[in-house]
Amino acid sequence: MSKAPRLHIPQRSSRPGEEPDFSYVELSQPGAVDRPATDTPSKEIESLALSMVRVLDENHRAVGPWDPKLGDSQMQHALTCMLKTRIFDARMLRMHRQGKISFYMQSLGEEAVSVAQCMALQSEDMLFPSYRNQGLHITRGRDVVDLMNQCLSNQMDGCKGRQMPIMYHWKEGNIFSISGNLTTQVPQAVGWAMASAIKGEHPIAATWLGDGSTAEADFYHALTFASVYKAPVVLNVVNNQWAISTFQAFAGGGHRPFAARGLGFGIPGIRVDGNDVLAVYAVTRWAAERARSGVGPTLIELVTYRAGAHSTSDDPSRYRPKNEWEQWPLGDPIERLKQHMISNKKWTESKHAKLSKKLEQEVAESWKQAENNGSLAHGPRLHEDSMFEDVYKTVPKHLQKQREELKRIKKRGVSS
Amino acid sequence: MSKAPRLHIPQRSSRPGEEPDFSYVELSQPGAVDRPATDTPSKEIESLALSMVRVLDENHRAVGPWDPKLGDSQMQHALTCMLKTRIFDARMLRMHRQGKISFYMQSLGEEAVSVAQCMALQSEDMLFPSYRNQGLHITRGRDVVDLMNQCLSNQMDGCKGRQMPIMYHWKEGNIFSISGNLTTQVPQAVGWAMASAIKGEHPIAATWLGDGSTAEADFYHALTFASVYKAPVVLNVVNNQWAISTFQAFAGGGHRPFAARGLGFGIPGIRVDGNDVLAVYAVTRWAAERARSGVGPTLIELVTYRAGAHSTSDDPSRYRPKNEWEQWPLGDPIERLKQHMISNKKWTESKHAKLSKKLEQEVAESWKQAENNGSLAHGPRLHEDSMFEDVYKTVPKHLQKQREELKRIKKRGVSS
Amino acid sequence: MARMNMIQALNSAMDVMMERDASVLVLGEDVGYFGGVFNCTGGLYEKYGKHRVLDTPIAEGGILAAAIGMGVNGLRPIAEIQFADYIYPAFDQIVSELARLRYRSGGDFWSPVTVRTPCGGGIRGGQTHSQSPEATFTQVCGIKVVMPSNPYDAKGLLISSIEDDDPVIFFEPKRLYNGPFDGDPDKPSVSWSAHERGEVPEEYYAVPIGCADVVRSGSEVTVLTYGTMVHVCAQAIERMGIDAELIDIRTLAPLDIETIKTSVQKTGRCITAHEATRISGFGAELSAVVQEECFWSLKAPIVRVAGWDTPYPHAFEWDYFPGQERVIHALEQVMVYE
Amino acid sequence: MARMNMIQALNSAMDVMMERDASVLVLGEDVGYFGGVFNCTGGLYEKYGKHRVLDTPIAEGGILAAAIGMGVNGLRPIAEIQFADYIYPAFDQIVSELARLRYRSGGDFWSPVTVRTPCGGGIRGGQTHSQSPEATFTQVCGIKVVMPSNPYDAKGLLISSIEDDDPVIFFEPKRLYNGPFDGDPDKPSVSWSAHERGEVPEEYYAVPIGCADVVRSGSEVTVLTYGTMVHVCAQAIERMGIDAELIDIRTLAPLDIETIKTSVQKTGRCITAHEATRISGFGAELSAVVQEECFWSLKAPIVRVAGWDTPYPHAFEWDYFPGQERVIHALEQVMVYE
Ligand SMILES: Cc1ncc(C[n+]2csc(CCOP(=O)(O)OP(=O)(O)O)c2C)c(N)n1
Ligand SMILES: Cc1ncc(C[n+]2csc(CCOP(=O)(O)OP(=O)(O)O)c2C)c(N)n1
Ligand SMILES: [Mg+2]
Ligand SMILES: [Mg+2]
Repeated sequence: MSKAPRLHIPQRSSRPGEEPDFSYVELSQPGAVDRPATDTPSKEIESLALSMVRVLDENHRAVGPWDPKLGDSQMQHALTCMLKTRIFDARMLRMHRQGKISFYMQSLGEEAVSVAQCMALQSEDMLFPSYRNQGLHITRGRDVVDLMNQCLSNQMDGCKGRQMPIMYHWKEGNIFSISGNLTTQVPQAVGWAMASAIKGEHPIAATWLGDGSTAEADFYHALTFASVYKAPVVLNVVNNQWAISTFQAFAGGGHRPFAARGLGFGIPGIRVDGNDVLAVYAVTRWAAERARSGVGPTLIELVTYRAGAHSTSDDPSRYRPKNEWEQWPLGDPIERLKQHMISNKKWTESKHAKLSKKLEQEVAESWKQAENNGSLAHGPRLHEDSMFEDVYKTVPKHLQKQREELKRIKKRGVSS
Repeated sequence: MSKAPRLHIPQRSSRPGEEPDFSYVELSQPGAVDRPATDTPSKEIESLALSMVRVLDENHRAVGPWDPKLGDSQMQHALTCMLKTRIFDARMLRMHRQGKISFYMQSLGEEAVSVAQCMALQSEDMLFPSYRNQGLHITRGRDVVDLMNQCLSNQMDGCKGRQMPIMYHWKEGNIFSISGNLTTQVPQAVGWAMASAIKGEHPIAATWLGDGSTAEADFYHALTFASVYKAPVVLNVVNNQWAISTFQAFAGGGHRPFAARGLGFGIPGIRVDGNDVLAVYAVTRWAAERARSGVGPTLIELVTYRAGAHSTSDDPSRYRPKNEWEQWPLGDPIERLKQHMISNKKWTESKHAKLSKKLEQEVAESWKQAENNGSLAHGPRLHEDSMFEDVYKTVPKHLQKQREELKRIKKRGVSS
Repeated sequence: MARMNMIQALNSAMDVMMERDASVLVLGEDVGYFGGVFNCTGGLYEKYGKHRVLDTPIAEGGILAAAIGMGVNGLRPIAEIQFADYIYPAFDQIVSELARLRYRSGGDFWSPVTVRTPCGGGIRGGQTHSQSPEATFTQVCGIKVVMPSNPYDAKGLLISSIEDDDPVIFFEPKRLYNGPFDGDPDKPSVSWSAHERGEVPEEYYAVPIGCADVVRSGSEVTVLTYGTMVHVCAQAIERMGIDAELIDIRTLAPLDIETIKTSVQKTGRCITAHEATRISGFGAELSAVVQEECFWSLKAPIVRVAGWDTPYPHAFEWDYFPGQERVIHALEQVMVYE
Repeated sequence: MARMNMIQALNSAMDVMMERDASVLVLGEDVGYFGGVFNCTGGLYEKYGKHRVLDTPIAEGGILAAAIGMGVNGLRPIAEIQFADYIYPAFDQIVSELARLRYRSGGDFWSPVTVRTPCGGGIRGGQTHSQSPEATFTQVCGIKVVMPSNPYDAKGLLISSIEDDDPVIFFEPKRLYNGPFDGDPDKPSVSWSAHERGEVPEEYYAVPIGCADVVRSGSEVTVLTYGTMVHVCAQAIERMGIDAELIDIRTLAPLDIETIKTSVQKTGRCITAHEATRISGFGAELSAVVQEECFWSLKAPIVRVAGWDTPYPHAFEWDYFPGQERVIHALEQVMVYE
């Protein structure tokens, strides 16, 4: 009898101390992928999952059928939102290093995802983000002071001190609450979208999850329900190559793109250069139109790279070459849009520097304001009584009792 | 603004009182599907998931590249096992109607699945069945008295009275234990197969689940782990069109065949006429060879029809036309094999009648033997003390105490 | 007033609420065209249409997740889990999501889902159609846990659950669907029509969540129980001829401690009874609460009657089930002491 | 003997067992190349190779299912769930499968899986990195539940768990990974090197499952606790200057009732303490057992110290955490009575 086969263990091609190797990332030529009508039957557009929609070419031109032909102000808006997100992240990271906030997660290198997708959706569409989508809030115009308040767990924190930093939500802005548990929001988004269709209303839902998170059962629940009921939802997999220390092949990305994950249900997938704002915008518009017109759900895979650490608790130099980002074939989304605008004579380096500076100031200003609202370490913060609220709609007797007990114990004045 | 789209609710084309309608079942011509080499890359054989492998044609001939060219004795064996399964089922149903067993589930119309697949696997391969795979036991040569003992919960019941009827297992025969919870065995089979590869051993695993059960998260876990580690496993979806009252479109079968469910992971799918013994055998051999030679997992969809009620608690006339089975385009697996053998002059009606009669007698004989071992209603049965065993490897103190307590209470002699 | 069994009462509750409130909808496995494997949703599909009575894929986690999303979008979903034994695949969505959403979002988001699920044994369902997992849910803050023992309460409590803006896990003791059951499998089965709680108004009414029911008042001992065991205990009390106070807990979370306290302070003795396994079953919480609240009144140790700490075995169902003998045995134990 | 913190002790347990028994293997999220987010599996990948230390997809349900299958096929898997808060997606595979397999197959199939998972708060992890879901698992018959409070026990108990042919859920109080913690977040943190249980043999040894540990013997009151709260209670006892008997439960299931009984019969008073929420927490079971076994010895009601019945809030962590004050308060309550 022949030798029994061994188990296949995916291997990352480059590890610390080695040359970065992205040869596994399959690219298409900018402009090369067709743009089918939004009502094309899913069987006829399966190839979209295997190619990669790209609009910006090496010479910073927008090419091909997916060029969304954004107006100048839209482009500026995209650039501004991405830049603001990056500046916000950098500031918060600094604040973490200074011990002012307890935790942080940045979206460095992936800003195009949240910004361009948010722009392509309508403001009444409901967004179910993951923890790396701060750009959605910024693009929908949220005052970053609100976000900072949350990270500071101060008296203005919308989570009332109950969640770790970055677990934002924004009811008025139609942005759902972030759970610490990966992927749970994805089938919830499908349920929300189903309700919209049941009620005969127009808003659609959109939701985001990471490459690693696709392995969770909830992603499958989302695909199944979205497929069976043709829910008006856009499902977005942000493939930034890493899930903490584990690279995307451990979620099954080694054999087929994540965009293909729904094909077996008849959910069309479309793979897009996630660092190309124009491509991301165009693809999202296309998917949103499919949802809004009742054609059904779409799965978008946004190919990008997590340029920073997973979180402030992580040290990526232990599992990947330090200079990977430099070698990332799809570059930096901000730089690419900027160069496109410059080459179109809609932007200049000096304008860019000015914008940067203005945003830095704005964010610094916001930080001061937020700190005035208090911080976890130094207060003022919410009263601990509030800890017993919102477990239920009204505080039940046993929690009233526990609240009293805490009061009594604190009153005793002994060090706690 | 245009009218908002409504939710899509799958509709069964025929309901009670209506004409059966199977126009939704896509068929291929017998012999029409190519048979690629087992090591063909999965990308190149995606079409296997969308077509249907068939060997037996309308004239009862075996045609095309998938003809496994079974020898006479193999064909007879297949016929015998299918017939025995059907006769066993019929007997057990009668026994249920007579109140001798508390519950039953038949596999009427699907016998080819278990019988032909089991024949195509090796005896040391580990099988993780669903509750409708009694044919696996019969084909692996299990004494049906054992199965009856389980259904009777008598003193010889391998489950020691702890499980409902039909929840068989057979350690010596390498057939795993059935859980009441759907689909849980499927990723377990993948884990078993992974262990085989880790240990460098030859046996592979095979597992079965229904069309409805594909919606459970565990199926996705199975696909993910099988794909990532290329586990030596054969995953079998028995699409018998129904999941209790819910038809297969509610599991997502309305848009794409279940065989396609793994394509997004690079798991090749192959759809087969589940009532064509020769096709089922050939396809299973092909998949098993892929697993055994280290190429990886395969997902087989076996298209068949649940001819009987879901279980003895079910009344299908409430949700489907009574005569659906008669119209089922893939016919009856036993009848089809029989006609093939007859037309090949390897079999005759009279031999068939004789075989039937012999099996009827055998099964009747077995039933008598089994009843002699006791029954749930009339005993003798296992002592209730055994209820406290096998919760843990050894009976812990608290269960010893509870066992004593039960004894004491029963001793009091009051009616219980 | 009409005579209803528990299935009809539950059906009527959903019917009444779907009629009153267009945002109420039902989803679950086989609940639509077929009306559910126990027929609890029978007729609703015909009456309210396929957009409000949804057959779903067999994915309990998906059902809960979808229901949560629907609830966030303004609907009031009633999700059926076909058997309580199959609620575990939905456990994460219930515990980490449904129960926590209001809290983690500072009160901004919430989802008023009601989860209906048949529980308990006595129908030869074996280990996977007989479980009573209620205790596990009582530890999850943010959800309410209800288990009625008769048609009248079933309808009134289900209506309250649907109307409640907090999530509710609503357990239905399936052995009681067609009639009260006193624990003796050899007696001919009785129907609800002879039982006073089988009289059920056809229209809207509510039984409040959070209130226990003193089914029988008495002075010698307090029996704390719920679900099927209410009837078993009633018969055991009857047989013993003891003046016991029988309390149907009805709502396990939040627990009606006042009613319990008042009773045990009066009787000085207490037993708890449920079908679920004993270790860390809800009897543990009841026992802990009673000794905290009534320590100085207690004349004897509290005794817990429960299922054995094994899975629910098919063949030994009636040795497993905590029937009248076991309740009587417990009552005797607490009555021994003066 | 070496000085080890808890992470090193756990690592050493796995190392020793992988060395001794080729069927032992480790799987989980980030456990391979990276060595785990808390570094508990650090170095094992290099030493035992990629076939015995498996990085997995992020799918807790899949991890458990795969582990079960591997166990059936003769391996001894140690599955890491990155945080106990994320064990719920695996709940069905644990409760319906891992715990039930031996029973439902009449003893023919079983799977000796050990599930390791960090639990508890005190690290500003907020509601989804702080939970203590141990009680839920104690109600599941067929599994054992272990939670060590120091490096010595951690290694010895983990070795016993790996060797055990029954499945074990092994909770690791993450606040104790690097040093004992007495509940006062303002004190400088201490390391295990100063603690006597930080001395850990480098070689194989076992601490038996099912035995509680009398950490401090005393005559006035029995304190039943486990995990982080062992250290909090020790300090509270110290501060109060009370002669309390402190029992580290260590194994929650099966529970060492004898040790508890002996103690409470001696002291006549008892408090229970855990970080988990109170309602239906394991304190309920402990309280119920104590009053069943020691009713006539009790001089005061048993008092339960626990986390409040709310999610674990990030900002109010130290108001939530049942610190020394709450333990002292409870001790005072039981000592009031003569
Ligand atoms: C259910 C669950 N399991 C595990 C974790 C721990 N965890 C947090 S983030 C993360 C990696 C997620 O990676 P990916 O989905 O790729 O998202 P990314 O961080 O790259 O944006 C893990 C394993 C969790 N939060 N929830
Ligand atoms: C987790 C779980 N959910 C629900 C059920 C109830 N149930 C038993 S069989 C069944 C239908 C399964 O249909 P399918 O998978 O198509 O298999 P078939 O009966 O057709 O062979 C359902 C819903 C269950 N046993 N387990
Ligand atoms: Mg990622
Ligand atoms: Mg089926």
